[in-house]
Parts: sequence; C-alpha cells; structure tokens
Amino acid sequence: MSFPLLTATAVVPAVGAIATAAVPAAKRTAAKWLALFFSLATLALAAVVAVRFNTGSGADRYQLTESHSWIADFGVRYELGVDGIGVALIGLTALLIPFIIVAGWHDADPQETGNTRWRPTQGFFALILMVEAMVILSFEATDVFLFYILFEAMLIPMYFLIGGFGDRAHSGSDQNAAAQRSYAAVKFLLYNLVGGLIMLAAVIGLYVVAGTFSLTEIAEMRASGELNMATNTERLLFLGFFFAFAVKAPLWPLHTWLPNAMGEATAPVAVLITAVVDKVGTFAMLRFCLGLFPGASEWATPVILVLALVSIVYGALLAVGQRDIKRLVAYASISHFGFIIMGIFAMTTQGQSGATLYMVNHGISTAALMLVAGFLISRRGSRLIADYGGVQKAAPILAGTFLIGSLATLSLPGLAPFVSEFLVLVGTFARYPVIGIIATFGIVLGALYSLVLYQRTMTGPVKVETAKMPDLKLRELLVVGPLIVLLVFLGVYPKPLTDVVDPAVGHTLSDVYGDENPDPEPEVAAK
Amino acid sequence: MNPVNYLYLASLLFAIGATGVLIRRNAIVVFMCIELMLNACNLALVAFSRMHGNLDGQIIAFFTMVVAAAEVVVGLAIIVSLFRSRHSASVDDASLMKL
Amino acid sequence: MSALASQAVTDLAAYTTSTGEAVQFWVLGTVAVIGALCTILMKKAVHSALCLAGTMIILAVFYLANGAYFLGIVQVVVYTGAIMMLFLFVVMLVGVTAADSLKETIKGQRWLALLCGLGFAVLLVGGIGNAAITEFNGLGTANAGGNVEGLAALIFTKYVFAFEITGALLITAAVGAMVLTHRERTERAKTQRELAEQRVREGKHLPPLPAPGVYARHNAVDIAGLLPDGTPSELTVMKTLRDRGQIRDVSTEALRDLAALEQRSEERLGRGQEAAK
Amino acid sequence: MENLIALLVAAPLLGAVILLCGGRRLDRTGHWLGTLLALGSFVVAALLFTDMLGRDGEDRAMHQHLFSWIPVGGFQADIAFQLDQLSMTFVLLITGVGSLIHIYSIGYMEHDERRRRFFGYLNLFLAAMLILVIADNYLLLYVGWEGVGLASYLLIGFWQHKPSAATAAKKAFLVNRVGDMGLSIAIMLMFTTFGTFAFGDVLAATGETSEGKLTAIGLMLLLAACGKSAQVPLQSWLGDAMEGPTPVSALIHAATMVTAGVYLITRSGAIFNAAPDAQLAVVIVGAVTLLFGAIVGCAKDDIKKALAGSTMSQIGYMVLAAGLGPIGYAFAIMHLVTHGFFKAGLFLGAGSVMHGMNDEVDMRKYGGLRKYMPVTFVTFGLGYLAIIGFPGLSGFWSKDKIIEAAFAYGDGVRPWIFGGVALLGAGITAFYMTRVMLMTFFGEKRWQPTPDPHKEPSAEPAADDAHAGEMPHPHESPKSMTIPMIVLAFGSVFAGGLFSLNESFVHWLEPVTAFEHPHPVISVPAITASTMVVLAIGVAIAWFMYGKRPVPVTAPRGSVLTRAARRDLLQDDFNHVVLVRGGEHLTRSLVYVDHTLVDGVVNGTAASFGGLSGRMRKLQNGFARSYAVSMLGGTAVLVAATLLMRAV
Repeated sequence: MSFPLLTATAVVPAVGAIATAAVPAAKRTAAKWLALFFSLATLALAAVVAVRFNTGSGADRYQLTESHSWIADFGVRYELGVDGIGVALIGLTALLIPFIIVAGWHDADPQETGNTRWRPTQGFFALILMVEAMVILSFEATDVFLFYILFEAMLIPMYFLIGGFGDRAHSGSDQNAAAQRSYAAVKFLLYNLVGGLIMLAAVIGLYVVAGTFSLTEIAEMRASGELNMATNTERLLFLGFFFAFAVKAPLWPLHTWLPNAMGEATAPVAVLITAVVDKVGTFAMLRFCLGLFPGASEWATPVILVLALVSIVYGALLAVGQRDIKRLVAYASISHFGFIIMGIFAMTTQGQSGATLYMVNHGISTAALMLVAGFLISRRGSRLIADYGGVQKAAPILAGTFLIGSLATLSLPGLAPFVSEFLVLVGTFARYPVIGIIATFGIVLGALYSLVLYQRTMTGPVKVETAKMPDLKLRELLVVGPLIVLLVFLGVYPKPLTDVVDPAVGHTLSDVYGDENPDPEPEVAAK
Repeated sequence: MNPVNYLYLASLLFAIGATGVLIRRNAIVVFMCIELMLNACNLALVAFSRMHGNLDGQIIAFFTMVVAAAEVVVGLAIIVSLFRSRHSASVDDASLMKL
Repeated sequence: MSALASQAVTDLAAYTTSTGEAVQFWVLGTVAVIGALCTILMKKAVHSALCLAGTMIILAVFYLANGAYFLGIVQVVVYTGAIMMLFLFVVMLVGVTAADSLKETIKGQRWLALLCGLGFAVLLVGGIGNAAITEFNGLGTANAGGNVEGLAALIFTKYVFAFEITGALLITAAVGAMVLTHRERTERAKTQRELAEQRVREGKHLPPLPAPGVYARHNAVDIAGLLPDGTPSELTVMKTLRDRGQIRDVSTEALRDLAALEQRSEERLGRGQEAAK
Repeated sequence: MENLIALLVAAPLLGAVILLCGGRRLDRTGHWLGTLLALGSFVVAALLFTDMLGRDGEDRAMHQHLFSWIPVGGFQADIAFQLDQLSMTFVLLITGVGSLIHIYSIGYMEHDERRRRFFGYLNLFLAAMLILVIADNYLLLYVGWEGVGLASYLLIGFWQHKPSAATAAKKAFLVNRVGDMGLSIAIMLMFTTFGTFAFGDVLAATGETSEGKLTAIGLMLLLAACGKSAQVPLQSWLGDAMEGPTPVSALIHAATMVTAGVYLITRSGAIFNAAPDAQLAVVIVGAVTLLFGAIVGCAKDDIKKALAGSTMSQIGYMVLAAGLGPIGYAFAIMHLVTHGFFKAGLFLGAGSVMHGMNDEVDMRKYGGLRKYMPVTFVTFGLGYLAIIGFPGLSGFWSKDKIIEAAFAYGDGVRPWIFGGVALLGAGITAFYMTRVMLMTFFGEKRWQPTPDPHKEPSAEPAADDAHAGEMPHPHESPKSMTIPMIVLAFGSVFAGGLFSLNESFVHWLEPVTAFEHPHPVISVPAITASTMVVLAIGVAIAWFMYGKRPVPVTAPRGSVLTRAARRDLLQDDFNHVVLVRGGEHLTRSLVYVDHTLVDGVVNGTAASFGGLSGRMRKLQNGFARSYAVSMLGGTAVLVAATLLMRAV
C-alpha cells in the first residue's frame, strides 16, 4: 500500500480549511498566511502528482489509483485515480487557489471593528480551501457515487462564499446589495441543486442497470459485453447526467445563474466559480457522459453542438451589451464554455484536446482578467463600465495587464487561449464544417467585447475619479504577473500540457469509437 | 337468521358514529359518538367470539370497555378544563394548529 | 334469567339462530340504529346522551343474546350506569353552548363527512358480505363451564399481563382526570372589602345589578329589564343565561303597552278640556 | 547560417519585451535600444541575403525548425521558419524601412513622454511582421498576421487619450479580425483537405484535390488579404488608422503591414493558379479597390488621408497583379517594394511638413512651403514623381509592368476591362498626387493660426498648448528625420530601374513564384505611350484646378462624387447604420430577452410552485374535524384498497 498521494492532495486543503477556521478572531493575518501556506502545500503535492503521472504510451488510463470499500451495501467505493485530463485540471486548481487567496487578501476584512466574536476572514479563506479540496477530489473520483457527493457538497461552501462575502463596490444601498447578493447565491444554489437532483436519479438508475458505481468496472463490463443497457435507458441516463453538468458548465439556456453569481461575488470568488468550480461540469462531461454512455453521447451530439454554438454567439453578444464589468466577463465565460462543450462533443482528437486545454487556459486567462478587473473596481468602487475612462493614463501597469487579459480573452495568437480555441475550431470543423464556420464568428465577437471593454475603461479622456488612481501594488503584481507569464508560456510552448492530455483524450474517444481512428481522414493523404 | 347480521349492524353503527364525530361541534357529543363507535366494535367482537366458538373476542371487548372508561374519564376532564379556560366546548374553537 | 340463559346455550351451537332471536334482532336493531342517528342529530347534548344510553342498553341485550352474559351485565353497569352518567354530569357542568347548533361552520365539511361515512359503511358491509361467513360454531363448548368462569380463566392466564396493564391504565386515568380538573388556589381569597375597593378602582358598575324585569312589569329571570327609554338592558339577566343566549326579549311589547298607556291618558286629558268649556 | 533566421525575429522581440517591461528607468535610453535592435535585425537580414546570393536559384530557400508547437493527433504545428527569395525580399524591406523609421521616430517623438513605449510597440511590430513573412506554415503565419494586427492596434491608438484614436484602433483590429476569420477558415479547410498546413506540403498537393475546395480556400485567403491590405470591402479602417503617429502610418499603413495581403496571395500562388475563379475574384477586388482608393484620395484635404487613399489604390494595383497569376506575381512584389520606398518617403515627408506646421493636417492651410523646408520638398517631390510613374523612376517600372500584365489577363473583354481600369488608375493617381504636391508646396501661403487642440483634436498630439493660437513658422526638420527621407528618396528613384535591369528581380523571384512573360492584347510600347498620355492628362487637370487658380482655404461644396469621396464613398456610413446601429439594437434586445425570457421561465416556475404551496397551505385550516374527515377518507381508501387486493 503506497502513500495515498491523491487523497493527500485533497486532505491537505481540507485540513488547512479547518485550521484556518480555528484561528482566533484577533489573529486575522495569521489565518491568511495559514491559508496561503496550505494552498501552496497543495500546489506542491499537485506538482508531485504531475511528475509521478506516466504519460508513456503503455501507461494505463487511471494512475495513482486508490480503492477502499465505503458503503458496502450499495457497492459504493472510495475509488480515486487520475488520467491526463484530471492531472491538468488538478494542476489548474492547485495553481489558481494561491492566487485567489492572495488576490482576496483584504476582501474579507471585517468592516466594523471591535466585534471580537465575528471572524469573517477566517471563514472566507477556510471556505475557499474547502472548495479546493472538494474540487480536487472530484477530479480524482472514479466512483460515480463519490463524485456525485462531491459534486453536490461543493455547492455549500460556494453558497456561503457568494452570499456571505459580496462585492463591496456596489451601486445602490447596502440593503439593496445584500438582497441582490442573497438572490444571486440562492439562484446559484437552486440551479445547481436541481441539476444535482436529476443527476442523482440518473446515478441510481445507473446502479440499477450496471450494479456498480465504479467507472473502471463499468468500462470492463462494457468491454466484455456484460453490460446490456437498453438504448432508451442509456439515453435517459445520459440526459440525467448531462443536465447537471450543463447547469454547472453552464450551457445556454441554463446559464442565467452565472452572471448574477459572478457579478455579486468578490472578484476572487468569481474566479473560483468560473475558473475552478465550473470546470467540474465540463470535466464530468468528458469523463462520465462520454465514458459511461458513449452511444447516447453520439446520439445527442447534434443538439448539444447547436446549444454550444448558441452559447458561443449568444454569450458574446450579451457580453457586448453589458454595462457591468464583471457581468461582461461572466457572459464572455459563457461564450468560452460554449467553445469547450463544442470541442468535447465534436468527438475528434483535436476537439477534445483543445477542449481540455481550453479548460486550463480559460481558467488562467479569466483569472487574470477578472482579478485585474477586481483590483480596478476596488480602486474606483464601482462596477459600471461607464464610471471609468482614461485609467491608462493614471495606472499604466494596471491598464497593461488588463489589456493582456483582454487579449487572452479574445484568444490572440501567442497567448494560451489561442491554441485551445483553434484546436477546438479545427476539431469541430473537421467533422461539422458549417458549425465550425459559424463558431469562427465567435472570434470576431470576442474581439468586439474585449476591446470595447478596454477602450471604455482604459482609454479616452481621463475622468476626475480615475485621475488619481494608484497603480498596481506589489501584492497585486505578484498575482497578475505569474498568470501572464503562464499565458505566454502555454501559448508558445503548450507541448507539456498536450503530452499529458492526449493519451487521456485517446482513451475517452476509444470509449466512443472503439479502436477505429476517431478523426475524419484528410482528403489528401498526408506525406 | 345468520349472526353475520350482527356484524352488519356493528358496521352501520360504527359509520354513524364516525359521521357524528365529523359533523358535531360540541366536544361532548363528539365523545359520545366515539363511545358509539367503540360499542359497535364491541358488538362485532362479541359476534366474532360467537362465530369462532371461543371467548377471546369477549375478552378483547372487555378490555375495550376498560380502555373506553379510562378514555372517557380523561377526555371529559380535558373538556371540563378546556371549557373553564375558553368558556366553550366547541372543538372548532381549539383551532390553534392553523398555520 | 339463568334458566333462559341455559336455554339459549343449548341452541347456540347451530348454523342458524332461533326465530325468537331473529325477531329480537330486527326489532331492537332498528331501534339501536335510530338511537344512534338521534345521538348524532339531536340538538341538545342531553338528548344525545339519552339516545346513546338507549342504544347501549340494546347492545347489552345483544351481548346477552350472543352468549356474552358477563359483558352484557358489564355493559349495563359500566357504560349505561357509569360512563353515561359521567357524560350527563359534564353536560350539566358545561351547560348549553353555541356549539350545540347543528349549523355547519366549515365549508363543505358536512357533505364530505356524510360522503366518507356512507362510503365507509358501504365498504364495511360490502367487505363483510364479501367475506361470506356462512357457518359458525356457537359458544356451547366455550361457555360449558359457565361464561364468567371461562372469561376468568382466560383473563388470569392468557391475558393476565394485558389485564394488569389495563388496571394500571385505569389508575393513571383517574389520577390524570384529577390533575386536569383540580385547581389549586394559590393566593388568599379576597375579602368583600377588597373586592369592593377593586371595583371602585376599576370604575366598574358599583351598586348591585338591577333585578330582571323590574322596570318592565315582568318577574321572570330570563327577561331583560327595560331602561327608562324602553330599551332592554342585558345587564339585568344573569350571566349563565346570557352565555347560553337564553334571553327572552319583550321590549317590543313593553313599548306597545307604553304607547297604549299614553293614548289612554290623552283621552282622559281631552275629556278634561271639554269639561273646562 | 540558417540558424541566424530565428535571430531576425529574436532581436526586435527582445527589444519589445525589454522596452515594455523595463519601466521608467529606460525612458532616456529606450529609443536607442529599440533602433539598435531593429538595425541589428537588418544586419542579420543583410548577412542572410549575401549568403543566399551565394547559392544558385533553386536551393536558395533556407529552413530552420525550432520546436514542435501544437502536436495533437494528426494536427502538427511547428515553430519553423522558411527563408526563400520571396521572404528575403520582405525581410529586407521590413528591416530596412523599419530601421529608417525607427531613426526618424527618434526625432519625431522627441516630445512624447511615452516614447519608450512607442519604440517597444515598433519593435513588437517588426517581430510580428518578420514572423509573418518567414513562417513556414500557415498557422505560424497566422500568429504573425494577428501579431501585426495587435501592433497596429497599439500604435494607432498610441494617443489613447483621444477617443478618436482609441476608436480608430478598435475599428482597425475588428475589421482585421473579420479578415483573420477568413484566414483561420482557410487553415481549417487546408487541414481537412491536406491534413497539414505547411507551405511545402499544401502547395505541392494542390493538384490532388478538387478545384472547388481550392476555390473555397482561395476565397478565404482573399478575405484575409482584404482585411489586412485594406481592400474593398474591408478597406474602411485604413483611413481612420491615420490617427496614429505619422511614422506608424509610414511603416505599417504604407510600407509593410498593409502589403501582407499581397504576400499571402503570392505565397499561396499555387492554390490560386489552380482556382481561376478565385483568381478572378482577386483581380476584381484589386481593380475595384484601385479606383476606390484613387477616388477617395482625390477628395481628401487631410494630407495623410489623401496618402492613405493612394496607398489603398496602390495596393489595389498589387492585388490586381497578384491575381493575374504567374504573369503578375513578380510585378506585384516589385511594385510592393518600390511602393514601400516612395510611399514611406511620402508619409515621412508629410510628417515632416506637419512637424513644421504645428501639426496642421489640412492641405488647404499649407501652400508655398517649398522655400521653407527644401529637403522635405525635394524628397517628397521625388516620391511624388515615383508614384505617378514618371519615366525612369521606380514607380514607372513597376506600375507600367502591372498595366501590361493587366492587359494580358485572360481573353475576351477581361484584358480590356482590367487593363483599362489600371490605366485609368494611373491617370487618377497622377491627378491626386499632383494635387497634394501643389496644395502643399506651391501656391501662396494659406497658413492659419493653430486651432486649440482640445477643441478639435488633430492627428498629432504634440498639441501642447504652447502652439495654440499662434501662427506656424515652418522650418526644416532635424537630421534624424531628414536622413531617412533622403535614403528613401534614393530608393524611390533607383530601385525600380535596378530591379528591372535585365529583369533581375523577376529572375530572383522566379524559383518561388513561377514566371511567364505577359502577352498583352496591344503592343507594349502602345501601352507605355497611353500610360504617359493618361498621366499627362491627370497632371494637367490637377494643374488647372489647383495650380493656376488659388486654392480656397475652406473646401468648396463640390460635386456629389466629391462629397461622397470625402466620406469614403459613404462606405463608413453604411457600416455605421447597418453594423454599428444594428449591432447595438441586437445586443440590447438580447440583453432584454436574457433577463425576461430565459431568466423569466425559471423564475416563473419558481413562482408557480410558490402559488401551489400557498393553495396547499389553505388545507391546513387547523380545524380538528376537517383533519378527521381526511383521516376517515384515508381509512376508507385503505379498506377499499385491501378489498380490491382480496378481490383480484
């Protein structure tokens, strides 16, 4: 029995959460450092996982596996294992959390001093770490039931993070702000709970049909042909799972919770939502929808592709129409999630590798843009684009980083998102040319909302309020700098990532297509 | 005649008692109706014991009476104290369960 | 009595009963049903109680006819004798209240109730008929050693625990009843002086309440006395009657009398004027 | 030697990184560093060029494979460079002109406190442009393609405090993005068709697929070219791009970036050769733009906008030539190079004039400047002669050849139509360039006090209020500005002749772009002669209109065409009404829909559940008797159920 590495990656942040929560009220700063330390420790462990992960051709699909009986009566097992996709996303999560913590360093400082029993800061960071633990474990779970538990459980800390620690920059009275905040939090919770409920039904149905929750066992049964699932059953179960993931992802028309949640939450929490938690949805589509119900996935592909297409265009258009910086970023994310889902269900190597890369890159780029936007908002105290202008004059570094974030969002070549977006487009185009071409319009719209945002906030005549705006402080620079470096690096040399991801994508596609080559052959045989 | 008729009679009385419980507002009358239902049961039990040719049915009926007595005692006591506190013996006045 | 009983015992073990019993059943059964109906339909609780008592006695007779002599007697003694009397006491205690009226206050309650009742009856009858019990073996063997002995044997052997527990139950009930109804006086009773002072303090009606019917040339306690302007005053009638809503209002006829009196005096005065001329 | 290729890009890229991340401490030295690195890149280019000359025609192409970029399944993208004669030509042009303009900017941007940043952007542009021309596959080309777009975005919007500049920058980027869409679709098509998008493999395999596919690819590439090279219908951004500093206009929007489209088409020659329909489309676009730009150029009073129109039209010539196929490629590139010289020279001259005139851009407020800034006058004049195709100067050699080739295009009416258009274009060019020349340097002074820059922002920022309201006193610009102009003037005089010397340029390019001699429908001398005539007519008209009569300071109302041309032939109004307004309405309505419909459905369900539970709540009326009813009912149901069970 070797050292349970995967468990450790989840336990460390969980312990950190408890420890942080236990820090007495007076020692607020200590709590922050403690949380940061634990998140960094998690990052180190994630690095170890990435190193230990074998990307060789002969390597098995799930590695570093652990398996213990949990609820014997229902055959529920505590089964962990990572494939390349999991490794990539664990890496992303473990990487982003420290930045989120540093970015939110002062977000949860209590406004009214003196109240010694009131410990918001501890709670804030503890909740973030708790989310990290659950997300990482859900990337590792190979037991459907275990995954479901985590999938649902991570809603609770998210709920408190959204409802409890709102954005202080808010137009309107405090009560108004509080009302909107709790509305957003409840909306987030309800949407995801409904999805989860339907998924639960599907999970039970799966158990009835397959008699086990274990991905690996089901895969074996499928391979040996023991698993005889009626076509309709499979489709219903698939829909049950997909609905939950589509809410989480979010896919049009189930997206409306995201703008509220991201708008009302603090910027770091917004990043946590869109860059980390939502990825569980798209990741689960790859691992569970395709892995468990390949036939149904193929059956549903056309509809899903159309929905994804709608998300892309619709999200981008709404982003153009937004007045609120954070809502704009939220709608941009909806558009990007459209790309991810399109790549997944294009069912080509390029598409799915692109989608996986997209998850990582979108995480990083959105984090960069959103966190800078958060710094900007915290300076001016307003989320309305109209309140800004000429910031570039007062705070060139802030403007520069903001510009790079925007450029990453519009997936400029040379930055990471371009690689993934182009892969997705190529992968889709190879099988569904029309959809691919329409999706390509997305890059124009992407440029539109990104540049409009930059132009309205950063350029133009200097406004009185923005004239004296201070530039990025060291702490903020420490958050944004590495992210930007990472964006450039992954844009120029994404090979390390693709090497990890590709075998996993191969396995996923072999779930659907068996041994035959999933990609359509080019017309002219390549030399 | 077939003693089954006793059972028919019993069920008839029982139904009447139940209806009474439902339509009367005076707690005392409601109680009487309950007593009526109990008696109907007793009648049925007695008839059963005759049919099966053993006395167990009568024993149960006997116990029923005892329980009924106890119930009446307590119940009427409740009614009295209720009347003292609210000057009314209407079951509808005690509608505090309303949301 | 015992002879009749032994007579009954002999012909009990049969597939059908004697015509005598049949006649008895049909006659008394009808009465019992009517009694039950009266119980739930009578407006006054007292009447309901009496009807119920009647029904119970009839049931006692049926017990006897079914060979349950002990129960028959107990029925008469315990139920009709004790429980029903208890009921009557409580009825007296509580008195007549507005709850007595049969007018329904909850919308649709009555129809629903009737529906359920009828449906239930039909179901039970149907069920029993459906069970189709044709033959039955009477209590001849069971009652051979006498009914009471048979019961005693069972109670003190097979059902002894249940028996003990019912005993406990009865005691508990008795205690419970006492606890519920008994009210401990916690403070000293007020003297008349104190009461008077309290009345003065609260500005209540100071002098003794006017007797009923005093100003209205009536002398029944349930008639409100009239104020000088001829309107009746509730105050003059005792509280219990007021609570029961048993106030006979005679103000109208009193006013008519007044009018008549004035007319007559008019006539007299008129005559007086003529005399003056 | 081949390993030096990467150095071409590395040098300016390094400069960009250092200058943009360096911070204020580099403010004093930054511009020198940038210029040095640009020159370094030029030196490397020269070395490679000499090395290349050393070899013989066929194996002059050099390759350098750095590393595998995106390896995913069959999708293999590499960071790899290919330097053949075509690329070499561009590299020399870019680094050469680029370095000159770096030097010019040192003087030009002297008063701008953000000069370091400016040079950083310039270096970034050089790097991107070099990547574009030395990439060995379409995807890497795409990187450079968007890179130059970014650089031009940054440089057009360099004076961000001016809303007009920011808007122009955004517009340029967006319009380019539309073109980029074409490029990316083309790449996807190539991938699905050939399974690769490396130049070598694709261009070699064109024979193996259907003409339809190739036509589709060709049209997509054309769309890309239209975006980048400001061809109709995507030309609208170039005029506004003049908001940028003049050196930027000279380098990016005259000499190099805007010619990327021509490079793309020439580079993909094999595809176009196999798809005549696509070629025809290219030719038509070129011809239309040629006239469009020329007409716009005639009407503009803003000197830079006039030059921008001319650029558009000249690139129209190149695209036209590139569309002609093997008979045209070489001349397209040749005109591209010569144009690079003289148009850059003209822009720098314009910049120098504005420099002397307190940043006045309206030619109607110039006049008689030749005495005051002789160097500028001479260099500008030489550029002028070159562009109108005065015999013996660069423009003459390149443009005349294009006209010939146009007359040799296809059969039937085509040669007449396109040849005629090209000829007409030459005439109009002569007209508007003469107009610019006369209005600027001849005639009497029409100088006006400088307007307050804050009221109507002029193209230049050095709008320090010192100038406001005072009369301009034109003076010659500093050496750092004049020297590049002189060098470029030399180029515009001699380059054409040099290239045409026993067709050296054509032969130089022949291995890359196959070459056939054009066979015009009318004899070459006739064409040359008619060109001369048309040219003379154009100049004469201009002289009568602007030379003899005094030029009014406020523009006359002019004919319908003139007014339309002043507004870019109403093309912008169309965009504004259809795209901008329509888009705004679309997004607004969508926002509304999202809030009411999509969100409303969900909220509606929630509300309905609330109402339902409210009604259920009524059942809990608290009356024991009604509860009892339900109990009895329930019991009845149970009994019924049991009975049924028994019965069944």
